[in-house]
Formats: sequence, structure tokens, C-alpha cells
Amino acid sequence: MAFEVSDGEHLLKVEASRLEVRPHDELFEVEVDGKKKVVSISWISPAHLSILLDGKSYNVEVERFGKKYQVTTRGEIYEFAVTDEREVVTTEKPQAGGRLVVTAPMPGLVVEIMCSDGEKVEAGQGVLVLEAMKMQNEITAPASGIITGIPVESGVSVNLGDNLFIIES
Amino acid sequence: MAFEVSDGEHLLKVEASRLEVRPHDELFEVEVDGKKKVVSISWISPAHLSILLDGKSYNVEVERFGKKYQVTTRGEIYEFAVTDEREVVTTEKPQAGGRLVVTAPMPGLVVEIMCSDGEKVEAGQGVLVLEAMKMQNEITAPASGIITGIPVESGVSVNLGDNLFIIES
Amino acid sequence: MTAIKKILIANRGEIAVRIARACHETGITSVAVFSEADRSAKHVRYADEAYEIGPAPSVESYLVIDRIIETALQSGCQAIHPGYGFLAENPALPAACVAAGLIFIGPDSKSMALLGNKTEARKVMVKAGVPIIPGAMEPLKSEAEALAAAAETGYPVLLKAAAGGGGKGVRVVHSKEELPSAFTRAGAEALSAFGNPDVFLEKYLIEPRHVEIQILADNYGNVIHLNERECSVQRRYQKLIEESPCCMLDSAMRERMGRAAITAVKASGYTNAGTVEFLVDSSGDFYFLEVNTRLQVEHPVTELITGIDLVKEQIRIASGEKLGMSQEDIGINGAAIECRISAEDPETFLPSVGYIRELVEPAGPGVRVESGISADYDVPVYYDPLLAKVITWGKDRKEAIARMLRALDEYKIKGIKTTIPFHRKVLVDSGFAEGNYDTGIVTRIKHNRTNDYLEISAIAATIVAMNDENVDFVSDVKQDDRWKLSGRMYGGIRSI
Amino acid sequence: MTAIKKILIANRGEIAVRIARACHETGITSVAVFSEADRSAKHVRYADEAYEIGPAPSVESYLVIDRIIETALQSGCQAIHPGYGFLAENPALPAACVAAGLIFIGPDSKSMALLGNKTEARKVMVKAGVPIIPGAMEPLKSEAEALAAAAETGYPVLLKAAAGGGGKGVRVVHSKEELPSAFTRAGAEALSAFGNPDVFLEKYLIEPRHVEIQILADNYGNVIHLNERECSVQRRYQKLIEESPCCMLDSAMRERMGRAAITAVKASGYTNAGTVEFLVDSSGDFYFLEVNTRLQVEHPVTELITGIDLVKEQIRIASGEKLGMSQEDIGINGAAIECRISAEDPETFLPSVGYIRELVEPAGPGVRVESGISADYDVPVYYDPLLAKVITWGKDRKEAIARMLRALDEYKIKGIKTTIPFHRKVLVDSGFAEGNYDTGIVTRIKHNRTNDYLEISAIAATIVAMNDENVDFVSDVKQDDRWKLSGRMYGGIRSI
Repeated sequence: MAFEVSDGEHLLKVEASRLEVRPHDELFEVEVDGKKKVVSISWISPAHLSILLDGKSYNVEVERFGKKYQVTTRGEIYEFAVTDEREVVTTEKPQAGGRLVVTAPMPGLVVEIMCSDGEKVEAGQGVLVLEAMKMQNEITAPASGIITGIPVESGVSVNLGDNLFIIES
Repeated sequence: MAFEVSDGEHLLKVEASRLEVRPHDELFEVEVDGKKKVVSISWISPAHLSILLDGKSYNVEVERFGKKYQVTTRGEIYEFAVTDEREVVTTEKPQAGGRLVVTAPMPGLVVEIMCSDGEKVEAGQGVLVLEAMKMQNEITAPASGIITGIPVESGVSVNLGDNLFIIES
Repeated sequence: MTAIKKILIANRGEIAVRIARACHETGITSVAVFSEADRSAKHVRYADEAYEIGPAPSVESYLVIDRIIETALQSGCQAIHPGYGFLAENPALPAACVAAGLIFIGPDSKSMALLGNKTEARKVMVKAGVPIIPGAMEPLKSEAEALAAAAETGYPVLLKAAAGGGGKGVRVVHSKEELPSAFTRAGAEALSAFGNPDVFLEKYLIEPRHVEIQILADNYGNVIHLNERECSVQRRYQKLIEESPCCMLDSAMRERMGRAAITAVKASGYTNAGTVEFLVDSSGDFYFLEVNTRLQVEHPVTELITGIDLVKEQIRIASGEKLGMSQEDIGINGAAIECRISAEDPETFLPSVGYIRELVEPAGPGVRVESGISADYDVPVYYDPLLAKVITWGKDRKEAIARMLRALDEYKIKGIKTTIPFHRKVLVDSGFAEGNYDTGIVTRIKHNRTNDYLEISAIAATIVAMNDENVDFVSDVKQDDRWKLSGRMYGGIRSI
Repeated sequence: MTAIKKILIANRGEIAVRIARACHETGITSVAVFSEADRSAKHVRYADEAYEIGPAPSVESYLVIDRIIETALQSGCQAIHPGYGFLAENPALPAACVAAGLIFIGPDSKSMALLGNKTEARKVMVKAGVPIIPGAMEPLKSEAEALAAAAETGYPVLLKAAAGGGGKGVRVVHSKEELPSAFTRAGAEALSAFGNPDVFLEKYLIEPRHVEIQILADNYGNVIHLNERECSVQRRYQKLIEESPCCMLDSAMRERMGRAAITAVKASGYTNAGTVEFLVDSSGDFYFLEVNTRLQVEHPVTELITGIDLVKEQIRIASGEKLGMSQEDIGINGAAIECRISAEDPETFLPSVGYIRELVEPAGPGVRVESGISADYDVPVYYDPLLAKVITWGKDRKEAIARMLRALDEYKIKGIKTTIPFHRKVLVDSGFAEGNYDTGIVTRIKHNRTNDYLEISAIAATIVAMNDENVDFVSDVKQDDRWKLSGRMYGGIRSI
């Protein structure tokens, strides 16, 4: 089965099939954009793979943050969406046009609401202040428009991904 | 339920019941030899407990080696057999009198058999040589008697606990 | 001289562990305190004793002086070490210690209060002849006063919490239009972080270098300095990377700054370990910024080049011993650098809290790690994002940097985002590599990504995604065998 | 001078990682080789490249010179670093390197062969005026010859593998009754471990101190020494703890031994890093033991007191550079100590192989760890039991020891038995603490256990046993909730 792997800039077509299971690794035949290679994969932990490809040794850490796979190796970090041919495996849902739901980028405490429901805001304008790890972080409007809902209030704790406010343009 | 905990020299009667489950620890009431105490237990990993007792903080590592619990804390190591009132939970089976089965104390390669089946041996006499991690280890007779079986031969690999030879006295 | 046999550590995280380690090495019993959220934290497990002091929010636990004093007394401690942050610069703690008959491991309440009040401190320095940055000498009472003071020194200006430190509650203001809202926010942050809304204003030097001098002062008037630390790699006045020696200083300038630091310390009657911070402009003129009346986060770089254990020296001074060394005994051996590892997104610096499911700390030649975390640890949202520090030593700066890059490559903290990738970018920056940088460096660093490992990373993402989705990507291996295999590979442990 | 851009590391475990780290810091590409059993080992994951070279037994992989040379050539390496053990003292490897146009990072084949042959080496030393231990100058050809030689020097005597080192194939024989079987076993071990059955005999000094001198020699006749290491904590001629400086040496004796070591090196035409081992008797007389023609396991203690990275120096010398320092540049900064952490029962020293399911390495001030293991790693039965080393530095010996005790307390290797508890016993021994010890110390150390933590340990064992046996020891918490709770506590990971 072929997968499409995208970091936003590049799109790679990756196909992988296991050739052999050995006591300390698995051999895969991998086809990337039409080129075939044999790679050895040793799972050090569920998030940590040792990969040998053409003799090169890569410690690759793969973590899932939300719907993206974040891959770290040799100090570089890539974030990928991975989709397969048959169906969408993981992908961002496209934003509904004209209506933006802004969610909490981290858990924290809402310490101040700077705008009111129905207010017109400019892109970049501060809407509320979220405190986490002793830092006050101003959450700004990602686009100009009208605030059509603020489901939180000052003094409330929110989790990562909780809705903070809605903007319609 | 009360347990008997023995390190060979000391026998302690320990009874534990959980008082409270909290987000980061569990409180137990523990009775040791009749004295009651409340302890806080936080499981850091399945083998690693953080215990608070009378304000003292103990990092306690508990590992099971065979049928014994080996407990390490503050640099001291204790090996316990733990038995409960109703039934034997873990204990060494008593040795069958007059017949000793000597097992491999570690995985290794049998590099030499120094006695033959039916031979009379003295306590401490070398019976075979087991090589592991590049060291040759002479396995000696734990008691005087007659070798009544050597189920291994030179060149054979053995695992921890595999039978090496039998002595009858 | 009072023998200190037992110390309460009024802190958490890596600095609490650091202090407990010094206790362990000197035969002193260490007592940890912890909030409800910290029962399984490393400092609780590390100390000899540990006592719960309240709910998770620090205002209800780590900041409650009475509770800490009471715990120290009940557990039989002779002394309290405050670490940094929390109560470390609150003069009420040393005062409460004196009242309770406890030793405070730090300066006395009076000199701490004097130096903690930035405007009072500046007055003392002016009097002692230590150069200061132009600005308002008093806290600003109103927006109008702030506007007037800014107009006098000229924009850009800095708004700083009078009780602050460590970059908290500091704002740069470029124009009078920005001033009103910045003044309100700075006051609110100052109140929230330090319990005191006072804010003062000073001239903002454009991209100076931040150079500080470590000092040790005993109770008998002996003061020495332990060389400088360069801390110009900052973001929003929060230090990120520190090093010693500073590339800009020659021995003459080091001596001048060291003398100024000693003057500052003597003028304020300060004792124990402390740090005199200066800003240095491109012409080499330096200005007194403030005295940090406590152990600094970055104290290990000084320890590595001098061989002196600063926490042990703090304890010795607090117990009434005289300094065991003089200025001539202090040399510079090689070079050291520190990177602060925080639970923050390496590009946006937004906090990243969560569960650490894999932790591999760097090791090997010249690498020191000070860490407050462990594997299988939930990073709480309540406290500072600093997780750990890596400090490397080299026979010269080049070797120290090479070792730091190696250490960062070895460091694996899985489950949350950390600033590790940010540090790599700074270390390979040509300005940093040449030692030619200032406090503007962070805004100039490019976050360029190479595509060298795009393909291998895409392959890895694909294989993990297939595994996650349980895609049966082989026909000749049964699903059962596959899991058995995985079980073996993860050593019988797997996610549930 | 040849620029070395890529190095094949013909080793495994902690030393392979150590060398790869030096490569990382100097911009050299590192190439690991591995046996089938080592695919997921740390050195394979650490290096930039890695190639499989054969089945698990080292005679079929790490000891196959042709395979290693071929791998070096095919991967485009300019040089091979042998580490210690395996092929490190086999002169066939440097010879094969020369034939293949590769640089061997170590001495040339000729001087290695000369010094590797203990009897030839002794002849050279006698000629150069370096004092040696009385004994037979030739390998023993028969039991009869062994008996005759022993009778001449007088019992006790030592039987040593001519090609040996590191305590392998060394036996003490107290009487002529013991000699025949010991002679047979020593020959067999020598053959198995080094591929050469030759054994020679020397007078056994009763409980001397083992003191060795680290040297560096370039290809231009420049030789310096980097002070001594005391390695008297040994069991069966296997070093367990090493330190520098040695308490017994004053600067005059250090200079005499250093000069003797330099003489030994020059007399044998040796280059690169090496170690001249001496035995020192209670009167302070010292005797040449052997030259270890490679990096030593214990090289980090020298690195910590001199600030010199010995692996980098090895690479520089091998690439044809002159020594960048002279004898006057070498000082002693503080004190350092090393404990070897092996997969062995701490009382019986029987090997303990198995699966490492939890690993916490020590850190903090003055602690260096060199490790070849990681969590979730199966320790293979095929190789040396050395897992890791802890090296601590202190401003004096007392601080170094205190830090080592702290480091050992922090070290957690769960799943197998290790020598960590043994080291604690040595460090608190009064003879060791006073620096007054010799090679007899290990047999004198008591393995006394205190009962201070008996009760808390019994409580812990009970609770874990109840958990293991799934005893429902509460009525008010449902079993389901309990597992949910445990799942949370282990962060969603639990044993299956």
C-alpha cells in the first residue's frame, strides 16, 4: 500500500512492505517516489526507531502530536501528515470558510478576556490572556472579523485544544 | 490479610490495607509486628516505589528474582520470601533430602565436564566449567555424594536455571 | 558557627535536586517540601525526608512562608535553602527564619530587601560609584508618571517589576502609544508573579551584552568574585544560554567588573552567594543592572571553570565559616556553557505540558546534567517550564560548544516539546560560534530546516503510522506474531 | 599528516560509544560494526553509520580482522580505532591496516608485538634499566618447566597469559600441588580469550599497589606522561575501581615513575596513547608489570584531572600531528575516581545477563557516566560484563568519593544484578577512605548489611507481592479502578 507523506512543502509517496522479521530487527522494502531501498528497522521503544539505510544509522524519534507525526532525527524536526491511498489516515480537516474556532495552544488559566462577544477585532489583536507555567500569553485573533462566541471566562482553567473563541469574517 | 516476610534471619509479620487512593499516591495502613503506621506509596514504575513513612522518603526498588523479592533502598539490599496466612505465595521449595539438582547460575556455554556420571565427588570439587561473558566459572559440588546425572555436555549452551548435574548423597 | 545537620529545601524541580545532592555529599540530611501535584516529583524522591505543604498552585504551597517555617521546625532542620524563584528573593523568608531561630542560606533580610527594590539598589550603587543605566529612580505611580519618565530618558524604555528577576515582568516599550497598555500588563504580571505591582522604568540599551559576576561573601567582610558569566542569549529577558568566560572580556576588563561587583556587594552589606548583573555596550562600558540575591540558574558554568561547588559554599558561609579561599585562588580552567531545557515549543516558546514517556539524558566527557524530571513523569502546568539544564565543559570554548551540540543530539525527551532544537540553532549560528553576539541574537537566529533527512523521516513516519493504524502491511506474518514481536522489542512493555 | 574524516570503531559497548562521541565532537564520521546480537545496541545507534560483520560470538564478528578491514575500506574510512579488548592488542590488526592503506589509531604492529609479548617486553625493560618483577623470561613450554620456574622464584607465583591483559588468564598459585591444574586452565583461558596459549610465570608480590602511568607519544619522538592512576582495587586481577592521583605518590615519586614510563615507551619505539603498569610494594619500590598498548578502560580519571581528551589526542597523533603540549603543561586538577559497573552479582561476581527494564544514570556536579547500555536492552551473554563506568571529580579526593557514593545511590539498573552495591562497600571502607590500601583490599572488604531499612523494605516487598499476586487487599476499591489507577501511575505503560 502506498502512502502520501507531506510536510506542507514536499509530498513523498512511500510504500513499505516487510521482507523479513529477525531477532533484533525487521527488514523492509521501501519505495520512495519510485526508488526501491531495503531498510533495517529496530524498535527501541514505540516512539524510537533505529534505522539503517545504505549503511547510515539513524536514531529516529516519531511522536504523534494531534494529527501530525513529528519526526526528529539528527537534530532536524519534520512534521508530516500521512495519508494512504484508500482513505485518509491522518490529516487536518480544512477550516470552515469565514468561521475560525481558536483553541487553547496549551493548558492554562484564562486570566483576562480583552474583547467582548460581538466585538469587531483586527488580525493580531489580543483577545484573551492565558497563563501557563507562570507566563502570561496573549492569544490573538488569527484574522480580522467579529467575535461570535467566547465560551470561557476569566479564572477558568482550560486544556490543550479547548475552544477559546470564535471569529467570523 | 497478614503476610510473613523473611530474609532468612528475621521474620516480620506485615499487614497492609489501603486507606485512600489519591491522584498521585495511595495511602496504606500498615501493621508491622503489631505496630500500626500510615504510609504513602507512589508507584514510579512497576519496580520502583516512592514511599513516605514518618516523613522519611524512600526510593524503593523491588525486583523479583526467581521466587525471592529483592528490595533495594538507600544502598541496602534485602532478599525476602513473602508468604501469606492462607497459602504460600512465594517460597523456596524445600530441597528433596539426599538429592541435589544443581542448576545453571547464569546462561552460558558448557566448556568442560570435569566429572563423569556415577563418579564420587567431594563438596567443593569442580564438576563442570561454564563460560559466560568471557569468564570461565567452575561449578562445584554443593555437597559430597555421587553424580547421578549430567544432562549437559561440553559445547552446549544453557540458560539460567537449566539443570547441570545431580548429586545424591 | 552553627553546625548545619539538616536543611529544608524550599523549592522543587532541578534546583531542589541540586541542593539535595550537595547535602548528600556533605552528610547533611535533606528535607523536601511538595505540593499535592508534586508527590512523585524527583525532588521528593531524592531528598531524605519529604513533607506535603499544600495544593498545587504555588501561592497555596511553595509560597506559604508559615507552612515552610513550621515544616522546618517540626522536622528538626537547622536551616532553609530557598533555591531560586518562589521565595528566594522575598525578604520575609529570611526574616521569618530569624524569628524562628533558623538559618537562612542566603543574605539577611535587610540587604535582600534593599537590593530587591531596584530603585533603592540603584541609589546605593550611584553612591558607591558603580555605573548604572539612566532611568527613573522610583516606582511609577501612574500611567502619566510612566509617560513623563519615558519622555525624559527617551524611547525605547524598559518597564520592570521592582520585585522581579529572571526576566519576569519585563517589557520593552518602543513608543508612547504602546506605553499605557504595557504599563497595565507589567503591573498585573508583577503582582501575579511577585505579589508586588511596583514597576519602574529605565533606558533600553539596544542589544547590549548581558554579563554578570558571581560573588561569594562571608559574614566577616570577605568578598571574592568567581569570574563572569555571559548571558546574552535571551528571549524576552529570559536567559536561555549562558557561558563562562565571556569572549568579550580580557583580564583587565574582568578585573574592573569584578571590582565593581565586589563594591556593589560591600555597599549593600550583602553576604552569601550572589550575582551582580551588568549590561555591557559595544564600546565595553558596563552598567549595573541588579543584584540577584540568590543562587542563579546558571551557577554550574562557574562551578565547571573554577572547580568550586557553590551550593556547598553557600551552606558553609551560612553556618558561619569564613571563606576558605581568596581572590588569588580563583582561576579559569577551560570554558563552560549551559543550555536551559524548557517545556516549550522551540519556535513559538508556548508552554508544552504533558507526560514524559521516554527520557534519555546526555552523558560522556565534559557533560553535566541537572534535571528535575524523570521518565514516566507528568510535567505540571502550575510551575516554571524549566525542566533541566545541560552544562558542558571543554578545554576551550570550541570544545565546550562541540560537546554541547553532541549532548543536545543525545538528549531525548519524548512526549512534550522542548527547547532543545532551539539551542542547536543558536550553537551553530556563526555569530555565536565566533563569540560575537549580544542580547539581540535570538531574534536574528534563523530557524531554517534542512531537507537532508526528509526522506528517512518520511519513511519512519509511514512505518509508525502503519503500526498505529494497525495496517496489516505484511501477509506472511500473522498479526499475533507481530504483537509478540513488538512485545519482545519493547521488552514486554507496550502502550495500552 | 593525513586528515582523518571517517573512522571505523572496531568495538562495541561503552568504549565504542566513547570513541563515537569524540568523533562527533571533532566532525569526524563514525562507523560502527556489529554482530547479529548487537543490532539494537547503543554503539550501533550512536554512530553515523553501522555495518553488520557476523554472528554473535566475537570470534565470528568482532575478532575477524579481514571483515573489519573490508568494512572500513568499503565505507570509505581512513582509520580504525580498536578501543580496548577484542583486537586492540593484536598486532595483526595494525599490520592489516598498513597493508590496506588505513591508519591504525594506536601503535605500530612492531612495538605492539614487542610489548604484547610479556617476556620480550621484560627483556627490553631490563636493558633500558626499568625495574622488573623476578620471574621466568620465556613462556612455559610444559608443566615441568612451570614447576621448575616456580621453584626458582619461590611460591606464591603468578601464571599470566603472554598475550593477555586486563586480568584475563591470570592465576595465582600458592603451592606446587596447585600448579598442574592451574597451568592447564591458564593455557586454555589464554587460548580462548586471546588465541594464544602461551603462559609465563613471575614472582607474586603479596598485596602490592597497582599504579600505572598514562603516556602520550607522537610519531616524532615526543613522549609525555599524564600522571598516574591507582588501580589496586582488583578482584582476580580485574580492576574494579581506579583513581588519580594515587595517595601514595608524592611529586618526587611521581616524577621517578613518570620518567621510568617514558623510558619504557622510548625503549620500545611505542607511539600513541599507552599505559605503563607498575606494581609498588610497601616500601615504595616499583616494578614494571607491562605496557597496555591501547586506551585503558580507566582513561577518564586521567581526563578529569588533566582536562585532556585522550581519544581526541589518539586521533591527532595517528593523523600525524605533533603533541600539542609538553610535560610542563600537564598538571593535576583535583581528584578523580572511577567505578566499573558490571553485570555481575555484587557478592559472587557471577555474570548476570538479562533484560534491563529500567535505567536511571547518575548526574549532577562532578559526575561523568560512560555507558554502553540503555533502557529496554537485553545484555547479551557473549561479551564482557562491563556495562558502564561512573567517574567522579572533586576538588579533592574526599569530594570525589562523596560524589561517587552519591552517584552510586542515584544509579538504578533494574532487571539484572550489577556490581553497584560492591562499590559502595569499598568506598565506605576505612582503608579505602584513608587512601591506605593495596591489591588485597577486595578480599578484606566486609559485605555486612545493616538492618536499618529492613522494615521499610519488608513493607515494600509485601505491597509488591500483593500486587503481583493480584491480592484484592481493599474492599472499597474495585479491581477495575485499581488497574485504571495503575495504568495512570505508570503513565499508560504497564507490564504484560
